[in-house]
Amino acid sequence: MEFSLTLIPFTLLAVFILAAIYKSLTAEKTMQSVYWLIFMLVAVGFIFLLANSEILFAYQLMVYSGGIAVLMLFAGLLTEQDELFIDSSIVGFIKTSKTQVLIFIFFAIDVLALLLSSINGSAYEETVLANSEYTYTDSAHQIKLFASYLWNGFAEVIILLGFLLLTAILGSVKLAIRETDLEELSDEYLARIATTSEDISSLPGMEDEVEV
Amino acid sequence: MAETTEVATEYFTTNPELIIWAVIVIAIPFITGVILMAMRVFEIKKGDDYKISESFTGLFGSTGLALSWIASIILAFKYFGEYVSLEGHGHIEKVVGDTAFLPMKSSAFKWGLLLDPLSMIFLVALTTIATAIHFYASNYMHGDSAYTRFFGTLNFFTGSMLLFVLSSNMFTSFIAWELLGFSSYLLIGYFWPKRSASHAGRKAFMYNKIGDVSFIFAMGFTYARAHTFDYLTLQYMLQTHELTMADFALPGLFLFGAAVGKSAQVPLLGWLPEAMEGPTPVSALLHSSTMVKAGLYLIARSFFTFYYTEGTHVDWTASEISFLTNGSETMLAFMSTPNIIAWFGTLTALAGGLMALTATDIKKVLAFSTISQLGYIALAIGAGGVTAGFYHIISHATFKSLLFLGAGAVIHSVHSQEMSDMGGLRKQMPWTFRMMLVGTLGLMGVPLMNGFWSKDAVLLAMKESEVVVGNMFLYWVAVFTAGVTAFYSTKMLYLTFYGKARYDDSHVKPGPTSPRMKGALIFLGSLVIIESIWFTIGTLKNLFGEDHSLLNFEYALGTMLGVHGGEFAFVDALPSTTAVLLGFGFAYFIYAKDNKAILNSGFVQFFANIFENRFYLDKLIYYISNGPTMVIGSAFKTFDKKVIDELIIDNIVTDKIGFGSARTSDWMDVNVVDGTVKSIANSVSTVGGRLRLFQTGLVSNYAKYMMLGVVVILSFFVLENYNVINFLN
Amino acid sequence: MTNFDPNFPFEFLFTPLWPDAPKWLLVVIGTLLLATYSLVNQLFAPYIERKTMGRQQKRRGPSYVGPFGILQIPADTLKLLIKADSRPAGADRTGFFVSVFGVTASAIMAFAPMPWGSNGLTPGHLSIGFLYVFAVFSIFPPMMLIGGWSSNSKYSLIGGFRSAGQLIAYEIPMLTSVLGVIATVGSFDLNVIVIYQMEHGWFLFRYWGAGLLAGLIFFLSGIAETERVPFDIPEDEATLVMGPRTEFASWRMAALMMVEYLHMWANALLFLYFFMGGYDFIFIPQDGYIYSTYPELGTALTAIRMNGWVQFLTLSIKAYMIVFIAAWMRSALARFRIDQFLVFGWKYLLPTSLGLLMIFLIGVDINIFGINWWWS
Amino acid sequence: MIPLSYFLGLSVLMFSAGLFGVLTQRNAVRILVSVEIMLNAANVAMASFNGVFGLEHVEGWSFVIIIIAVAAAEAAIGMAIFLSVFRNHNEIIVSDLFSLGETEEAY
Repeated sequence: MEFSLTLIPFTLLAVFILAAIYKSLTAEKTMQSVYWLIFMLVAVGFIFLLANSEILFAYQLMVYSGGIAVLMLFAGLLTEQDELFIDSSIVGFIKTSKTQVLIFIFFAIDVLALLLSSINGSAYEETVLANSEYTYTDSAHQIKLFASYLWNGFAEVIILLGFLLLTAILGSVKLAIRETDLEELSDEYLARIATTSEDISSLPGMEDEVEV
Repeated sequence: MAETTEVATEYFTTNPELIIWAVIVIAIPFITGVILMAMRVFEIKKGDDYKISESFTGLFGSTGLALSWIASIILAFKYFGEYVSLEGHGHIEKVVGDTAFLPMKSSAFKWGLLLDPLSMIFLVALTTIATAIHFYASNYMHGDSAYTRFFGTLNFFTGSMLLFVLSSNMFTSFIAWELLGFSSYLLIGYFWPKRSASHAGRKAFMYNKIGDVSFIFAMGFTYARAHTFDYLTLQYMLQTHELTMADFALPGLFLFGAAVGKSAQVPLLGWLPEAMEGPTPVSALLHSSTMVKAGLYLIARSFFTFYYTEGTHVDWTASEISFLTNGSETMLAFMSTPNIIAWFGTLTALAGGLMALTATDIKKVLAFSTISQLGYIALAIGAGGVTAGFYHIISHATFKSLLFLGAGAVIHSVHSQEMSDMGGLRKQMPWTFRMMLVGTLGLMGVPLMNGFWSKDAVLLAMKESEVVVGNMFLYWVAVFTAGVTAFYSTKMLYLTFYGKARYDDSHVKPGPTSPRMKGALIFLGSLVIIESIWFTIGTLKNLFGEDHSLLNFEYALGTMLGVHGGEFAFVDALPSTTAVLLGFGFAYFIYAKDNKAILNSGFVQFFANIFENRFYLDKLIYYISNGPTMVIGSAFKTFDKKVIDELIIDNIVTDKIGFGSARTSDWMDVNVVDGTVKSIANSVSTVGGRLRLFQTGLVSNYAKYMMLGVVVILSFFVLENYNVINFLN
Repeated sequence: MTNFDPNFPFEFLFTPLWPDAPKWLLVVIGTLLLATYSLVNQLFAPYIERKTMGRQQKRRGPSYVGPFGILQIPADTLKLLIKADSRPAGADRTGFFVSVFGVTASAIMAFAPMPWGSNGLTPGHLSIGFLYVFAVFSIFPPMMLIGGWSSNSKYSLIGGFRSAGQLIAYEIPMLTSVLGVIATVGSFDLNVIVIYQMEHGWFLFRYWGAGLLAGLIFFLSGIAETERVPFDIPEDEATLVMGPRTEFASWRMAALMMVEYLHMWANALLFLYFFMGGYDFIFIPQDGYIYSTYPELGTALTAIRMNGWVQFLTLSIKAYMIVFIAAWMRSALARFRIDQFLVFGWKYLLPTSLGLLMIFLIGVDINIFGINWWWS
Repeated sequence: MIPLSYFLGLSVLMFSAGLFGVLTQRNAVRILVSVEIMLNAANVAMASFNGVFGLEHVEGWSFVIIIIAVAAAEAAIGMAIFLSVFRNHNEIIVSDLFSLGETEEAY
């Protein structure tokens, strides 16, 4: 394997991504977790650029860091609890069982081994050699191909996705604007339970129930 | 006897016009009956204020029957004019019209109407008598609370009988048969608030049901052999030797069983006297031409099934009944269907006559007389004289209806049915007396009356019969019965119309009958007289030369039915005439000369007791039906108690098996069953306790277990990829 | 269409001066030059704005420092840079730093695919140029939200929320209004779009006014994206002090101010590229009446149009005109309320832009006898 | 030229980390974050495959686009659900939401 200059940004991005994931998983606050996720998303977008897929870069930044990330920031902000009530023991790696760690390790090893053993064939080498001359400048042809591919081969999927997104938007708006008065509800519920239990105990034959 | 006519080459023809007329004849009583019943429902719903006037209802019902009568006469004229020729050996064509009962696969089940001389003659007689009875009843039932219901039911009943008479196959016959049973139940139990009336209705219904079951058996056997119910088709199959007489041994027997139920033959005659609980017009209709004649009409209709006219002797050895006879020729002949019918008929005739002797109720006398006469008819048919039987059916229908109507008139004025409450009514009710006299003479069989001629034909048929075993014995029994008939007829007439008046003068004022009832009586009486003259002339003409017109009634009947009876001779009439004179003399001696002391002798009382209890037939039936049941039941009870309970259950089962197995099962229960269950439960509990740790409700834990599975699966792939294991190949 | 080497953007600039220079060095120098130019422009944009507002609102300050008040902006910048930096207590360090960094980086990155001329005067040529700009802009709302949250101030947080909501609400009509243009041209490449307009006329004047309306929507959305008056709801100084920027001081404030003008500048350039022919100095289309009638005039015009320097200057002047209009709006108009603003965005701009997209796709154009008669 | 295995290695590490996050995190929003990490790992793998296997192939991009769209829907619904849950239970820590299991057997 030859050394290539593009390996430098790739390595930097990979390290940054992994660091961001680490920070995201171990952050003290939900918001921190989310903004580290956003940095990771942007970095993944640049990974796409390195992987010769600038259109994915655009989509990644537009949809992921522009849309999803904002949504998750909102979620984090709106559901953030008062720090007094947060059980400090459940933050971070505390309560992580050995099983989980073992699963994680085994999974990583498994997948890596599987991937490496799968791509260790001649087809991979040939493909890499065939594409080694390519320079990252323009993929207009590929994007046109992509557009036709999407609309000819995946039209149903795209329409389905459109409906899915529409449903998701409408459903989430409906869910989000629904107001629930928790205290009133619970009072009513408790009152109902109380009356029901009274009714049951006052029924004939319920008092002298014999334990078998 | 036993001259045969040619077999018709075309066994039936069709004529829609006649069939439509026949449908009209049947439909008018049905429709009027249903309308009247609907009116009754309307009355019940609206209350007494909306009661429909009797004059309208009576007129409506009677007019319906009258229209049917007129239509039937038109139909008969059309039929006889077109299809019946009495010239030479005679030529008869039969008209059939049928349609599918329901749109179903089998073509055997269909509505069918059959017009032949048998049904035509009976139809005319039936409608004539029924119309007279209707007009009579419209006056007789005056003041009844359910006047409308009465006429509705009566019309319905008559319609059912008309359908039965005209039906062309056993299936339609059966429907009409059941309708008859149902409507007769309604009529007999007409005064249902009276306990005895409702009981009588139930009894009649139940006795008839035995006949119905027999009919169903007959139908089943017939269908199994021929796959059809058509009388004519069956006859045709017999003629073409597709079927043999032996095939009809069982169906014939079962058909006669059906007739036994309906026509009150020997074992099942108990219901008929009870049926007197119904209103008198009903009794008149029931006993003269409708209900009880239906069974015998069925026999006459399916006569070919057990007595084909081709030969006098039918080989029964191939039939199902042959195994009963153990190969004996005599037994075989004795067990043959005609023989059975003849014997039962004779027994019925004798028993009915004897029972009538002791009856004190005027209607009961007539009822037993009916049984006796039905026995005569069955006797004749069994002996092979279907002509004679049918002859007697006609004459009996006429005079018996006349007698009943007269008796009804008497009851109507005396308000009692007991003859002990009558007497001396000759002055008060002259026309009734005259008509009753005519009817009684017919019933007695006084020479030159219609009963004389027909009874003589019956006796002659029995005398000359070659299929009946011991026919001479039966002949003399029948002659004796004729004497008995004369005796009770005289007694009834005398006790009613002669002697001192025994009724209560204070509140019973017997007087002349009303014009409408009188009219009906005179109409029927003149019918009897006309018949008598007709039969006399016909028979006498037959003696001196052949006459093939309808005027020679018996011969014409024989021609039309295809079976000719024997020739009348004055010698043959002597025994019966002597018996009649003797019976009359005895009765006159006892009642008119007031020698009733003879009746008090122990000898007479012994028999009188038997007769009064109807030969204990009801009790016999009770014991046959209940007795064996009770005996078997108590035997089972004893067996159950002694053997099963005490011996088997207590000793063997409980002691040996029970306690032994209980101990075993106790051990099994504790050690094996409980142990297994407990160990399963414990293991489930243990496993559940372990698995419970997985059921935390934490999403991440579930994800963890899911991923564990993924890891295991992936590990397989990885190991396989590195050729560590080889499970895919 | 002019051929150019996408791997060597500054050929026309450097080849006459230094024929033997290594390409990579020239690329680096050219990129640095263009970046510097873009950044220096940001100093002029506020100058124009302040002069305009000073004239209109009778303010005198911007006229005193230096000739024509030209030193006012450098003085402000210097003041901001030498001020003491401060971070609120309880602020989230990472967020507080990264939000400013991310915002600035995204704003500068947006200039990469923008062409300054047809002869390869593009820092980083991308076939998805417009999408790239848009993608980079979409980093803005989460960064503002993070900045607002990490300031540990309620004003900042509310401002961040508003900013995010506003940016998302106006991204969609902005994108939709130019989709028609993109569909007509068939490329995301900004250079291709401009050259198409050279040949067929500006989109602002096409499709029976639909282009004008689409341009208006794009312009308004751009103003809203840059959070300027009348759409400066996130930094509603009457209620929120400075919105998400409240707690930022010193060099952070300077960077944010610069980002604001960079943003405005980028939007102005995009508007020009899409609707006003970009670096084209005149709106006469090459397939129009004048070109077919007077071929000599057409040849001369083409020679001027295709000159790199002309294009460069044209684009700059046009951009300043747009900036001037924006400044004019800022001084002339009042602020919207947040609900009015969002309703305006979601209920009016978005459906209208969708309808305009329909018109663009149908392609109704004044094109009789094969000649575009509009303006020529 | 970056070898494919580098991308895949990065993808595996990201995926495993996301998986680990899903397994360990208690906060619903953080679980969603971990899920997004996993999705991005898949996207990286897809995009790298697409880049390696030539100019005439865009299948990888298609999958990435679809994944991104689904992720957007998922995030929107997830946010709405979290808000609803938070309003009803005043709680977003999934380990404290025991509607699915026995309360005392949580750990």
